[in-house]
Parts: sequence; structure tokens; C-alpha cells
Amino acid sequence: MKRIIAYLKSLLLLELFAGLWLTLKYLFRPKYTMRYPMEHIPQSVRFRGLHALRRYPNGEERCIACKLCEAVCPALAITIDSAPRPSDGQRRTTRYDIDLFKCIYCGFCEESCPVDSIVETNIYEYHFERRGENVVTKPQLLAIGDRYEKEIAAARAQDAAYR
Amino acid sequence: MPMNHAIFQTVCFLVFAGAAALSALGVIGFKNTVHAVLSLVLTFFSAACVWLLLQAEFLALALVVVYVGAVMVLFLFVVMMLDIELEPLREGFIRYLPVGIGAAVIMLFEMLGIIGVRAMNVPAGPNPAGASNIEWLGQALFTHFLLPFEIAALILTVGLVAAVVLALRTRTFSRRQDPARQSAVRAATRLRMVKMPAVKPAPAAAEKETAT
Amino acid sequence: MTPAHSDVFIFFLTLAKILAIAVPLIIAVALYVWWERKVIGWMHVRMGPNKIGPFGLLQAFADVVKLLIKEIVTPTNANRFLYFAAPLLAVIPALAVWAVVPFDHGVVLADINAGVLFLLAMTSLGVYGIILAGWASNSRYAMLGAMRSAAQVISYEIAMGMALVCVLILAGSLNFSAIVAAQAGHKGLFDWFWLPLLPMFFVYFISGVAETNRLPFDVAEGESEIVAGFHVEYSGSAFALFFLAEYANMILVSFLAPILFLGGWLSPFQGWHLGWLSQPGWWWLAVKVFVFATAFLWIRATFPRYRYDQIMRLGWKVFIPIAIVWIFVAGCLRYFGWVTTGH
Amino acid sequence: MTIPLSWYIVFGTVLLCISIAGIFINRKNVIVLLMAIELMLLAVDTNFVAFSRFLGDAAGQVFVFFILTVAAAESAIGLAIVVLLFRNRRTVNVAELDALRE
Amino acid sequence: MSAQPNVAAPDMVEFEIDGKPVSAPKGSMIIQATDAASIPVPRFCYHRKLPIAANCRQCMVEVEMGGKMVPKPQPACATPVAPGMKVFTRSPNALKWQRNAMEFLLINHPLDCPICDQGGECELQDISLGYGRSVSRFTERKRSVADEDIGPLVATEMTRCIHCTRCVRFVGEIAGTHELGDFDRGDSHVIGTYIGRTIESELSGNVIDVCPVGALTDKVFRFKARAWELIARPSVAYHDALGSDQWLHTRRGKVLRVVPRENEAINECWLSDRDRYSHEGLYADDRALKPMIRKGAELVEVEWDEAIAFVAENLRNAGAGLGALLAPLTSCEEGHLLAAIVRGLGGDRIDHRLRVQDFSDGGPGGETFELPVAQLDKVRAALLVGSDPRREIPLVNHRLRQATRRDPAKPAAANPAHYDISARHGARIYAINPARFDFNYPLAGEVAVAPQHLVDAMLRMAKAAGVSPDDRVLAEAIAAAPDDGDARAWVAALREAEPSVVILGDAAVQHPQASWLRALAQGVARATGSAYDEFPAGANAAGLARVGARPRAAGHDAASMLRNPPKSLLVWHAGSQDTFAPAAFDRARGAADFCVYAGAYACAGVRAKAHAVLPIGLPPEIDGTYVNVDGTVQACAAGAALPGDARPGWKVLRALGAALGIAGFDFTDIGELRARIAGELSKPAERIGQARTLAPAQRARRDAPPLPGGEGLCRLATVPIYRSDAVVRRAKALQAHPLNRKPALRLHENDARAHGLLTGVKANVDGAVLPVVVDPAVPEGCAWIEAGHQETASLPPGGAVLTITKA
Repeated sequence: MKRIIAYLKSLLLLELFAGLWLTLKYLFRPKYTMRYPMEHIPQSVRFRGLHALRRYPNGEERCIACKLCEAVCPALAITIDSAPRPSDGQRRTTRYDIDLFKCIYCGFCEESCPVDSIVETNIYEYHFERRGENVVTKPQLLAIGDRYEKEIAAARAQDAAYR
Repeated sequence: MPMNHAIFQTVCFLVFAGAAALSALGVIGFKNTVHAVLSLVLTFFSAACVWLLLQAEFLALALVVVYVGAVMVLFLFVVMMLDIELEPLREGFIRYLPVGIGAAVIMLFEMLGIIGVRAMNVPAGPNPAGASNIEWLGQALFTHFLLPFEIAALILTVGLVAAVVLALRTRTFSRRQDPARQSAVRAATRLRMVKMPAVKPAPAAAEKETAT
Repeated sequence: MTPAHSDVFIFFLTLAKILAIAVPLIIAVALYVWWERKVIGWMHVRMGPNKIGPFGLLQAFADVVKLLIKEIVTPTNANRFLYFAAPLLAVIPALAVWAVVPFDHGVVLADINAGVLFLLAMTSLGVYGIILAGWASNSRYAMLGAMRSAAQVISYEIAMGMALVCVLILAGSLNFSAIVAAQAGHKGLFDWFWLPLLPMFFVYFISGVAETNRLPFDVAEGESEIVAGFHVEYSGSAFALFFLAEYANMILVSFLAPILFLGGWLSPFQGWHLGWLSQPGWWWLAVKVFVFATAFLWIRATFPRYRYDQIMRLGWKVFIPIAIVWIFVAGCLRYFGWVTTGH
Repeated sequence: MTIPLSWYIVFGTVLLCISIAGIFINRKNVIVLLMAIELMLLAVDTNFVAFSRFLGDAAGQVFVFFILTVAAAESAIGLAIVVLLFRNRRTVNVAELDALRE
Repeated sequence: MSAQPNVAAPDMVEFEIDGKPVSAPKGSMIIQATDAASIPVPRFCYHRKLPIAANCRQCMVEVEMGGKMVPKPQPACATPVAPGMKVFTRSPNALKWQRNAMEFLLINHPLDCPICDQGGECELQDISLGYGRSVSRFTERKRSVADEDIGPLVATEMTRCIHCTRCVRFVGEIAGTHELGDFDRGDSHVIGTYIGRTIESELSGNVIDVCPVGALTDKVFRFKARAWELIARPSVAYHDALGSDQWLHTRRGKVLRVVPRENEAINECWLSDRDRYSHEGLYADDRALKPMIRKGAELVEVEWDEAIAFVAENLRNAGAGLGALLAPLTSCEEGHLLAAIVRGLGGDRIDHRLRVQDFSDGGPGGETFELPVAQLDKVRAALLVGSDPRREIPLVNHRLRQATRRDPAKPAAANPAHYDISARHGARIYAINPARFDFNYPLAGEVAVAPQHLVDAMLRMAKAAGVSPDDRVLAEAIAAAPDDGDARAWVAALREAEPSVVILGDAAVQHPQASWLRALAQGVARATGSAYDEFPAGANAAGLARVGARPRAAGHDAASMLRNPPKSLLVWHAGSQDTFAPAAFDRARGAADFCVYAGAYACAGVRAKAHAVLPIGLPPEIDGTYVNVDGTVQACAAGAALPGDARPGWKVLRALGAALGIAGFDFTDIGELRARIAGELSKPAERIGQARTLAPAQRARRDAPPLPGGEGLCRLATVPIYRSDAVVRRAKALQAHPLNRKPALRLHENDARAHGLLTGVKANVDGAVLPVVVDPAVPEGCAWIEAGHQETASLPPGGAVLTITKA
């Protein structure tokens, strides 16, 4: 009996019509679409976007070339060269490249950094126009950090209690 | 009937008949079998157009539906699917070319001779059975020719079955999966619950055997 | 045909008629694409295109412009002649069919007796575009896609043709106008053929969906399987032609379904004496076509893709048997006069 | 009818001769042979249709109808055989299909 | 005082560690037993090659003796094993003690692992992971210690020091320079040098290895990379004939540092600074990167095909007139192929002994040590002839030093603290040298005479030893030598000691009368029952001699090639400073119709004279086989990437040989080539030459420089330790090292007075202006001007008489 009912049901395409009814209902639902360039979805302070290198308030760069970020990076996106800084012999990077094509934005670099130097900012609207621009260099990263230091610091402060 | 209408028909005939003849030449001349099949398609299509000039609408469209739409697609399928080496098949093309052309030309002249000049001026018969060629044909088909029609249907069916039987093969060696069976599988087909006693009875019989 | 109408005049008149059908058709395709994205967007609780033009109406035209100015990439070792002939072979039959499609009583380019046969002939030519596109691309993906598409199209053509035969048996004519006329009566929409031929109605429409390679039967271009089917190697305007052919065919099916089963331009209230509502007119056809065209999109937004073997099973083992049975039923209906046709 | 019957007959004759030539010169390729046969049938059909039209007799066109039917069945079976041959022998070369000769 | 267990068949002691019965030699420490049984015990100050200090207190274990627990924690490194003892390394108490020790060690250790070069390979990091607390309870200020600059090789970060004193013990006991010490007590306890001196030991780099924390790190490597980025590739050092085993630590194909690879038979676990820091020279600015050929007057960079074709054509034209000069660092494969090319062209002029002047007995034949290196630290007496082993082969000197500090009579179980140092009975080492070289162990006797008197000194030794050679000239000379009481005493000591060895060093091998010295030294060795160890004529001299990269006939050797330059010259890696006479080498290069330089450095001299420059890889960058002083054949694979278009030498030679159509160049990989030379390599070399072993060089004897008091002084030209080959000369850190002295004219006080010179003034020596240093190490009649410097390149070779005037 059950099989006969099931057969009749399938013959009458009841399930298909139920599906059609469902999509029809959704046709009239209010739409969720964000009008992106004008509207933005609220971001978490933990959002992991473009990278930045931070400085201390006195202008000294934080990065000490410990290369933990390079070591922890699962995508091998970070390349660091280091040497004693000529002026005072301190340990500093001579090269800090992040290949944004390789980067998977996992945030491990940020977590591994002992001096909160490399951070991932909230910036996600960026693009490349030429080949090779996907590799962001140390000056670029520092510039990003300088420019968005206020936002970065605010986001870190807000999230500090949960770290 | 105005004169230019006749000219139009003549032009149409010449164009379609010429296209059919040229593409027929292509059928036998093209190196690539796919091109040959395609030019046969054009031949059929042009011939159908010629038939339209003869006001044989039904047959013209049937020719397109049956031949162009089905049979030639079948040819194309076969030609494309079979990995045919073309070179050996072209052997002897040049050798047989004069023979073929010679035979064809001789036949052509013989037949034209038979047809002769007499056929040139056969007057067109009456336009039969009113306007619709289809009705005319249908009348004939379902009255005088009902039995042949049924037989033709039978032949088609037999042909269908025969083609399927010929081309079908069950691949016993293939280990391909059957998705339908896979998705239809249930726990019971994979797992069987068996009840077994926790303690086995002492193997008295076995002991006895070893003892003897 | 009065002597005043010289053949030259008729020639240009016909040409004008062709343009009067083809140009709106192409515009309709563009709007249909826009409507598709809109409807599916809404069903996805999105907005759909809304940036270009009012309500994003110009989106489709922008896409057309984009496609036309894109570079056409020809694969290495492709058979160039056939490679470029294929999209034409796809689009020409798709447009030629419209010669016999009536838009209202007497409004048809060629009111030939064998209209349905012409339709079948033309639609069966469309398969060449598919096969040649796949073969001439010299690409395994395209070849596989073409084989699958072609097999699918031919399979469903049979079911579709049998559904048409049912209609022909009832209507007693191969002429579309005559078929519509045969559905006229006094019982409103119950005079139409959908009622006696209900299973055929479904078979026809579903076959139409399958034959246009639309979802849920679009395995031929299944993104996750063989990337884009037979036209994977096509780009730019050549791809646009395939696109045009597909959507023109969808609109064609949307036209034929009402003409064959839902009384064409006849009013659903014919014979009920409801004033203008009972009058036949092209607007009825327009409404019906719109409903069917939207149904295409609705189905696309609702159903998941079929598996290929199930598609073939549906065509050969379900639709064709049903159609054969119903041809017999239709014959009985006609023979015993259980269905009255025409006035 | 403005075009005389002979034109159609000549057309059919030409097609027939071409197909005969095709059979002669494509002796190796089964598929081309099949196609030449189709072509031959088409030539005959054309004659039938023309005669039917000019004589006003439906029988000719009915015959064409039957020929179409049978030819379709024939080519389907023929192709099935070709496929089978190719599957077993890896060739469609007539010269190599000589199993019965031995 | 050595921590090594006694070599004599020891009494074994049975006891238990962690419930497992073990046996260890009597007198050994618990930690030696646990190490042998692979039971981990944490430690910082214990090092198996260093004396025991027991001051880190990390290796605490619980010990049960006689059924009773010892109530206090026992340091495993300083508790001798005893029968029936039960040791618990992982008992709750032991773990508690180890944890507590760890916490104390971490009190003052800074948390700067991220910027510490030791991070990732730090013993403290590793052990604190197991024993440390995650949070320190120490809330007071950590102390910090000011750093000292201890030289260009070792970087210090003394705040990180945990006072294990391994470095102090290394410098004192192994390097023997006592340059480090620990000062003060408690919180002020620091390790440092005395009044801020640099460490001048030639083994100083090893303190980096022994330091368990990041207090002493590699200055050249400083901040360049982290331990986990480096790929360690096994390699062989190529600056001296010892062929120390080493690891090349590379990143992206570039050698960033070098550390020793343990091999007890060769270098133990040490590495000389020269081997450790020479890698800087690989990346010198004048590295040749593209093949160049001379088109007209210009050297033009070309592709390899063109360069090979050009060289091949010119070599074919040269034919038998080709002479080949190889630097001794050339690998055996390259030497074999070069010899094949030279012989294939019909010639015989090929040599690698560029610093040898006296070939009258055939020159050094690639003989290996009769007493292997590993046995040198067990000799009881040794005679050094013309040798400054500390500069020549530092780790051989280390073995000799160990021999002097070794006391077989010392009871193995003695507490080191109770050992009477004055009662030490180490090996007696005698030296007959052309100058008073700087030894880091006391010599039992030393004769320092000017080079021209060296043979006389040896003749006296030979007379004392009663050497009676077959050769008449030699026998007469010995008979004519005066009797010498000291010499008799030395000979007696050599006879008495078992084992004993006579060592012929570089200063003797490069001496203009080397054949005399060799004959006499061998005679003395035979007469006293000693082994005879001669330092090979360069790093891979033994290997090159075995594969035939030296002439078969007289007059084809390097010295004659420099005197009578061949028509065409093929220079393989060699520079003018690698020869005994740079000026003659330059002349030879200039005189050649065609001079091809195949080497790593396109320096100014090469660019000026060479007609073709083929950039080839240096030993760390190529597959190569090297034979060391013991005859040990060591094959190593390429460890670093080749710079620019440089190619491995053997591949270049393969192409060249194929282009010349010489047979034997049809191999495809290095394996085939190695299989081909395997037989030659395993076969010890034989002296080739017209002279018999003891036949001295009569000409050399006749040409002996005049005695002092005449108008000239005889030049002593030793090769300074950090000027020994092209790579070392380009290693910046080594060049900045204090051991790398500026070129100077060193004179005996009397000679200086005679010439009116004083320390600090400039002297004109045969046209070269050099500062004068009055050096008590220099004997009378000798002008010690070290070779290997550009400033001294124009001077005549060692043994020549110099004209010295006040500049």
C-alpha cells in the first residue's frame, strides 16, 4: 500500500510541485542583498584582511626579524631576510615580503608574532594592477601600518581581553 | 502565373540541384569522412528543396526530419566516435578514380540516351487532390497502401531492435560503478546483524573424533 | 495575389516581415536573460542585476556588447571552417523556425500546411550546431559535451514529436493556425488540448526543457563535470550566437506550448460571454508565453541537476512509452469522437 | 509547373552516377559506401517524386515514403554493423574484412 | 684531567639506572653511563670533550647506595659510578630537583628567544620546554651584563649566559689560550675576557658550538637566518690537509654558516676557524659569474659553448706545450680530468705543489701520515721539523696539545680537583724551526735557527740518531756535522717514547732544501723507531698526487714551470699568492701565448693576463672527492648553489675533454667518474722522481744562502693562517681577525740593529716597503716576511737573500 501511495505521489509529481512552491514563496521574500560599495557588512575586529607591519609609538618598527611568522605560515607566503641594522646592530629585517596570492589569511602570522608587529587589518578592498604587485614589501607593509595604526590599535584593544 | 515567377523557380531549381550535385561530389571526394558526412547532409537538404519545388512538401520535410535530423546524425556519431585511420582507407583512390569516373560518365550518357529528348516536353500533370500534398498523400497511404504502411512500420521496428541488439554489449570486464545501485544502497545490504550465542557449546563431537 | 503585388514587392514585404520577427526576437532574448537573472535572484533572496539601466534592464545589452567586443579565441588545430560554421548552424534553424509560428490569427510569416513538420525539421537541424561545435573545437571536453548534448536532444525530440503527433491527431492538421482553431469552443479553457492530452502536455514541456539543454537537464554543460559542454572553446560573439540560439529555442518552446495545448491566442473564457475577456487576441498568447518562459526560470531555480543516465532513462523509458500509449488514447478519442474539435 | 520533368530526371541521373562513381573510387571505406548507397536511393526517390508529381499519381510519393522508411532502417542497421566491425577488428576497411574468405 | 674514560682496558662497574642494569668503566661518571644507555639526563655544563665542572646543577639525579637513598641530589656529571649503585633519573625527587635547577637558570635568562640566533637550536630552550615552568615566579629585575667585543668571529650576548663555563673550559683546555674566565660571585658572576681582549685562538669558533645558550653566537652568521630555515649538507673542509668534516648550513643555496660534523678520526667535534668562517669568501665581489674570452684586447662575456670551443681550440694548438697549475684545493675528480687533458694533449706539465721549491727528490709525493691523526694525541714524544702546526693544520696541533696534556699514569678515577698539575707527565714535543713559532703548549726542547741553518740543525739530529744513509753526499754531511748534546737527549727521548713521531711541517716542505730536510727527518724517524708524518703540500695534495695531477718526469714540476714558463698555461683555481713565487707566477702568466684561468675569482690579475676565464665552482659548491693526511678518501656532494653561470669544474672539463676529442670523457655523471678513479684513490702514492728517497738536493745545498754577517738576510716566508688560499683571503671576518697580521719585516734584534732598523720604522726590502717589527721569535740571520700578501708578492721566495735598507 505504501509503495502504491509513493508511486502515485511520484506520478503526480507532488514533490516537484512542493519544490516549485517553495521557490515561489522565496520569490516574494524581502531581499538580503547589500548594496556593496554604498553599504558594508559590519566587520569583526578579528577580521583578517590585508597585512600591515606596525611600529611602536616612538616610530621604531616593531618587527625584530624573529621569523616566527615565516615559519608558521602554512602557505609559505612570507619571505624574510634579516641582518643587523647598520646603524645600531639591532636585529631587523632587510626584506619582508608577503605574497598575497599565496596568503590564505589564516592569521597565524599575527598570532605567532611576539611583538604584535605583523597584523592583519580590516582592509579587504585592494587590488593589483600589474604582475608582481601581489608581493607586498616591507616599506609597503609599514606604510599600511602607519596609515591605519589608529584602527589597528583600536581593534587590538577591543579584542585584547579575549586573546 | 507571371513570367518572373517561372524564372524564380528555375533559378531555385538550378541552385538547389547544383548544390546537391556538388555536395554529392563532395561526399565521394572528401578525404575526411566527417566532411563527407556533412556534405551528404547538404545533399539531402538541397534535394529536399528540389522536392519542395515539386510540391512534395511532406516528403521534403520528412526527408529533412528523417535523414538530416536522424540518420545523418547517426553517421556523424559513428564517424566521430570511431577512431578511424584515414590513410589506409584512401588507398587506391587515385587508382580507381578514372574507372569510377568512366563508368559513371558512360552510365550517365546511356541513361540520358534512354530518357532521350522525349521526356523533355512531358506536360505537367494535373495538380491532384486539391491543395494539400499532405492530405493527398495521407489519403493514398491510409487507403490503398495501408498494408505496406503497416509492413513498413514493422520493418522500422525490426530495424530499431536489430540496431540495438547489434550495437549493445554488456561489458563483463568493465568494473564501472552503477550510481543508481550505489545511491539505492541501504544499511541492510551492507551490514547483517547475526545472533550468536556468547558461549559456544563444548565441541564434544570434535573431541570424540580426535580421540578415535 | 493581385497583379499589383509584384514578386519584388512580395520579396521585400517578406523581408520586412522577417525583420519584424527577428529583431524583436533578439531583443526578447536579451530581456529574457535579464528576466532570468532577476527571477532567479529573487528566488535566491537576492536582487539580481540592478545597476545598469532602470532595474538593471540594460544589463543584458551590456553583456551582449561585452561578448561582441571580446576576442574570439580559436583553439589550436581546430577545424576553422567548421568551428565558425557551428554557431551559425545552431542559430539559423533556431531563427528559421519562427517562420511558421503564428502570433495571432493569420499573423504568421508562412502559413504552410506542414507547419509542424517544418518545426520538427528545423529543430532537428539544431543538433548539427552542437555536434560540429564539439568536433571542430578539437577538445575532448567539447567533444564529450557535444556527444551528450546531441544524444539528449535527439532522445527528447522523439518524445516531443510523439506529443506533437497526439496534438495532430486531435487537431487533424499540421498547420499551427488550424491547431489553434481546433481548440476553439464554448467551454473556455476546457476546450483546449491540455485536458485530453494532459500527460502529453507535461511530456512536451519537459522535453522542451530537456531539448534546450536547460536546467535541470543541463548536464551537457555541467560546470562541475565538463566545464561548459560543447561550447567550452567558444568565446565572444561566437559564444553569443550559441547563447542566442538557446534562448530563442526557449522562447520557441514557450510559444509552442500554449499554441499546441493551451489554445494559443484563444481566451480561456471563450464562449462564456464575458465581454472582451472572452475574445481571442494576441495578448492571451503573450500572457501564456510569459508564464511558460517564466516557468523555465522557475524550474531552473528549483530543481537540482539530473544525472545523465537518469535523463536518458526519463526520455527513453518514461516519456516515449507514455507518448506511445497516449497516441493510442488520442486515436481513440478522435475515432470515437469523445473530443470535439473546432466550432 | 514551369520546370520540365526531364530536368528532375537528369538531376536524379546525375546523383545516381555520382553515387556509382563514389562506390567505385571509395572501395575501402564502409561508411562512404553506405553513404553512396543513401545517395543512390535519393536519386531514385527524386525520380519517383518527379514522376508522381507529373503523372498526378500518389503511388510514387508513397513509394518514396516507404523507401525512406526502409532506407532509414537499413542505414541504422548498417551503422550498427560498422560499429560492431570496428569494435572487433579496429578497422572499417573493406579490404581487411575477409574473414569468410579463409 | 680529561673527562675521557681511560683507554686502558677498564674495570667495569655493574649498577642500575632507572631499574635497568648497566655497566660502565670504573671511574666514569653517571652521565657517561646514561648517555651510553641513551637515557636522557638534562645538562648544560657537561660536555664529553671538556673537563667536568658540575656547575649548572641541571643533571641532578637520585642515587641509592648500599640500599640507602643518598639524601641529597647528586649531579650525574660529577658522581662516579660505583658497584651496586641505583640511579634514578626520572624519580619524583630527581624531576623536582631538575625543575628547580631549571627555574634558577631561567631567573636571569632574558626572554629574547625571538631575536636570539640560538633560538630553535638552543639547549636551554629545549630543556626548559620539558622542565621549565610556563610562568616565572621571579618578579624582581633581571640582571643584565655588558657585552665585550671578543673579535670578529664570535658575537657575545652575555646577559643570556647561564655560567656553564663550557667556553672557559674550551678556551683553557682545548684551545689552550686561556682567554676567557669567570669573574666575581653571585649576581655579579660574569664570563669574560681579561681586560677586554679579543679571543685570538685559531679554534675560537668552537665556543659557539659548546655554548648551550645564545650567549656566544656566530658573528658572521649573526641575524642572517633562523635554525629551522637552514638545510645542513655534509661537506669536507678544504683549507688544510686534515679535511675536517663539516656541515654546510645553507638557505636558498647560500652557505650561511659552517659547523663541525663529528668524526673522531679526523676532527672530533671541533672545527678550525679557517674552515668555519671561510664561506664568506664564496660570496666575494670578484667572483667570476660568466665565462669570458679575450677578443682583441678585451675580455668579453660569452656563453659556455663559445668559451669551451675557444679554449679547446687554443689548447689543441698548444698540444704538449700546455702547462697546468692546480691549486691544492682542487678535487680529485678535477685533478684526474686535468691530468687526462694534459696527457691527452701529449704533455706532462701538470702540478699542484705550487708552494714547493725543491723538487730534486721529486717533491712531496702525496704521502700520508704514518701515524694517523687520531693517534697523534697519544704520542709520548714528537719532533717537529720546520712546522708551525697551529697555523698550518690547527686541529693536528690540537691533537699534539692533547698529547702534551695527557697522562697515562693518571689514575682514571681521580677527582680532578685533587690532581697535581705539576706532576703532569705529558708528551715531550721538540721543535727544530726556522723561527720561534707560537705554541700553545710547552715544548720540551726548541731549536730556532735561520732557514739557511735548518739543514745543519737536522744534520746534528741525524748524527745524534746515528743515521747512516746509503747516499754518499748525505752520509758525508752527517758525518761532518758537529756533535750536539741536546740532540742526543732529544733522540733518546724519541727512542724511548712509544709511540713517537717525527713531523715535517709546511715550513720544511716549502723550504728550498726540503729534500735534505725530508731525507734527514725520515732518517731520524727510522733511527729512533718513530713514525714519520709529513704535512702534504696543500689541502688535497694527497688526493691530487694519487690521481696523477703531478708530472711524471723531472723538470715538469711547478717550480720549473714558474722558472721556464710553458707556451700555454692552464691555471685551475690558483692565484699568484698560492705559489711560492707570486712574481714568477705573474711572469709565467704573462709569458704564455694562451693562458686560461679556470677558477672562482676574476680578480684584477686574472682579468689582465688571462685569455679565457672559466667560472667554476669552489669545493662547497661541487661534487668532489678529497683525500686527507691520513689517506682517508672523503667524497662529498655539492652543498651550495653555484653563483651566476658558474659550473662544476668536472663538467667543464668533461665538455673540454670531449671538445678536444680525448678519450675517457664519455662519462655522464660524477658517479661514473668516481668509479673510474676509485682504484687510484685507494692506492697510496709513491714518490715519483729521479732521486732516491734519501738523495739530497746537491744543487740546493750548494746554493745555500750565505751566513749572516754578510750583506743580506735569508727570507723566511711562512704562509699566514688566514692567507692560505683564495677563498680564505676573501673571507672578511677572518681578514679582520688579529691572527691575520699585516705584512711586516720581522727581524732579530741584532739584525735590526745591524741594519739600523727599529720596530715601527719602514724598511725597503728588494723594492717593497714594509714596516719593521723586531721580533724575539725570529732567529739571527733570518728576515721573516710572511707570504700571501699583495705587498710582499714582488719579493723573492723563501730562502732567498734579501737586500734590506731603511726606507
